[in-house]
Amino acid sequence: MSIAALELDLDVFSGPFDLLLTLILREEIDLRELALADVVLAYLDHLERRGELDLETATEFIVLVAALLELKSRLLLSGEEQELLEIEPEQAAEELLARMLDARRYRAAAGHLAQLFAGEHGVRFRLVPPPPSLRRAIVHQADGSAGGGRDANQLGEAIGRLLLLPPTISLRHIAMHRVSVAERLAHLRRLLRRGSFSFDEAVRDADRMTVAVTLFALLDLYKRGEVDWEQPESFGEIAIHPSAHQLAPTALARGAAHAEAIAG
Amino acid sequence: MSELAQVNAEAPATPHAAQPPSAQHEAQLPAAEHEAEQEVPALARTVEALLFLSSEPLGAGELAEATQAGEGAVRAALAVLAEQYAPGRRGITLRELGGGWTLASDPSTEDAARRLFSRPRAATLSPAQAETLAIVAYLQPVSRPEITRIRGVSADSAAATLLDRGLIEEAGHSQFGAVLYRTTTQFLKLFGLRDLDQLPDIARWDPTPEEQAELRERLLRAGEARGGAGAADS
Amino acid sequence: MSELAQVNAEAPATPHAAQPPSAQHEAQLPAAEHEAEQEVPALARTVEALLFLSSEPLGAGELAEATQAGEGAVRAALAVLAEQYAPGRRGITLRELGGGWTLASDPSTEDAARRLFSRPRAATLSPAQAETLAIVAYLQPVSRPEITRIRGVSADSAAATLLDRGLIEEAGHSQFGAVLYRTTTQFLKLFGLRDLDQLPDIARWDPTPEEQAELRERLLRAGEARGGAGAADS
Repeated sequence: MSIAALELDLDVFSGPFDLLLTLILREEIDLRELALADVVLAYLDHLERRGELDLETATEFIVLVAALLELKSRLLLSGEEQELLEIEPEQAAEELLARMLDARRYRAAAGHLAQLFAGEHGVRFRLVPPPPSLRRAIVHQADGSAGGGRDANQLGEAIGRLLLLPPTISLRHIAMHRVSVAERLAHLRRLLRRGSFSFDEAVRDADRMTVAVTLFALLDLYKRGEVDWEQPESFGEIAIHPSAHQLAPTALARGAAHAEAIAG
Repeated sequence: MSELAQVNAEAPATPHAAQPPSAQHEAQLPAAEHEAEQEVPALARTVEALLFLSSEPLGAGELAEATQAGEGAVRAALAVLAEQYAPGRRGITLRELGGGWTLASDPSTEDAARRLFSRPRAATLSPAQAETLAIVAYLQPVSRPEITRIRGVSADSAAATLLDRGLIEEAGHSQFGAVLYRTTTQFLKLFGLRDLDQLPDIARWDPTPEEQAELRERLLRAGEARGGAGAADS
Repeated sequence: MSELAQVNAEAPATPHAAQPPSAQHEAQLPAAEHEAEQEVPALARTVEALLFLSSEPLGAGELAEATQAGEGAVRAALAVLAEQYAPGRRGITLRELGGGWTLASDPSTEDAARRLFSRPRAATLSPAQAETLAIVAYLQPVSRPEITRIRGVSADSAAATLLDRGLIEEAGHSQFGAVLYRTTTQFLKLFGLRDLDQLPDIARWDPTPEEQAELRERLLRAGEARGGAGAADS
């Protein structure tokens, strides 16, 4: 499956991933409103369901999400970087309050409109074009002064607009490192042969793209049952061990001691 | 008037059946001699509304079904309306046409109607209307689903307005049953074109002139690439 | 006149069926006491015909131009018609809507109309559609991202439906290229509005100062809680 067809069901959008990108580019979806984490979670769910990792789509996905993340951070920080970073809880609350009040107003106005609409129930209008005799008259008189020449160039312009292909997402602002998943897989396996290690060790001095691809390689190894990994706390160290049941199917206990035992 | 007389004859129970209806004659009488008709009976009111809304003549059977009244009662209601809408009394007349009844404007008002409809209404086209008209002009005949695919959003309302203004018209059906549109003579006149060959060459506005494919194909491809907001909506 | 009464009895139970058929009552009055309305003045007849023919509301100016009469005379003719088409008198009513006058069916005839045309007058309005419509009505021209920002959730599908139903239309592009929307005459027609000024001031729905204070308090507490959690994370 191409990553383009990944079905998303998010707060601000539901539909395929490629449509989401298009809408963001056309500014019909505000990137600032989009929780990118939800997009990533949707992709992980999708991986879970499929039960296998297609490395090509995975790479494509990482690149696109990274691009979106960077775009979004630029949007959020543009112009007022300092202020945004130092926003006080009071300010944030005021801003939120203004938004909530706006939403409430229009929800109430919507109620009013719904009432008006219901009040007009049963009122129908005649939607019948004028009889042909009168329409012929229109044509007849149209070439006179009454017609008013319209500019046919208007039509050419419209076609020009419609021929316009949307820009493809520009990734030029991202340094494109060619990091292959195969290479990172080999790297991880090399480390595994020596026993447990931390993710930080595995990606020491690497750039962000390499870190991301290494994480994918790690996911792949996990799927294949070659590694176990754990992260005791959020943003903490990720400890990676050779898969326990590869060595000893009954050895379920994991942890540093166990890992050391194996390493020893 | 002979049809109307027949209506009455077929509905003997109405008070009008006894008097020969001759609105023409009555119009010459002082108002005091008319039956008081300001309050139209409920069934006649309903029949009046149905005739007003329908673009096609309605038969007594159809009217009876819709109003859930007897056909005799419907004919009586029609007789009441025939009297009220007798020629020369109002701007609208009730006519029997093609086995049914229909409301039509009185011929005496035709000059004013012609002036009304020949007025260039809303001098400018909305962007949606201009796009829809351009697609029809360059690709005709073209179906509504195709227009929607190219524009990425529904063109129904724009197409209806263009139809209303006599700039496009229906041109049969596609093999899949969708209505096809083409431009009208009115369109050519309004845009000062002798014929369709005089439509401006789009090369001037073509953003990717190097593309070789046929215009229709390119428009459809671009429309779909733009993402068919329609896809998200459906 | 008893036959007429019977006609009424056969009609479906519209709200008007309850009233005694007044034709009977009126017949007892000397006809001279009625306003003499059978003879509609020529100008009113013509205006009536134009209103009948046009699917869009017509303004006094347009009517004056088409009838080649003065605007004052047209307004007088409209007053005559307004009397004749006063609600409840006929199956058709004269309404001032969407910046002009238009004829519409009387709501009491809706059941029969639905049976005849076998479709409801208009689909219902979902809450999302109503909210989107309210935002467009008050803020027009307004872009889809703005609508989304205010609603907090996507308005794409609601906006597409409203476009489809002709309640909103495109109104050019914002400086960032997003399509702008505005409401249509169709919106005014379907919501019984003469013009947009008839919408109540949006400030009418502002929460009371107490409610605002309470909201602010709640937000502040939530903000502090989040701020604390963030500090712990970093």
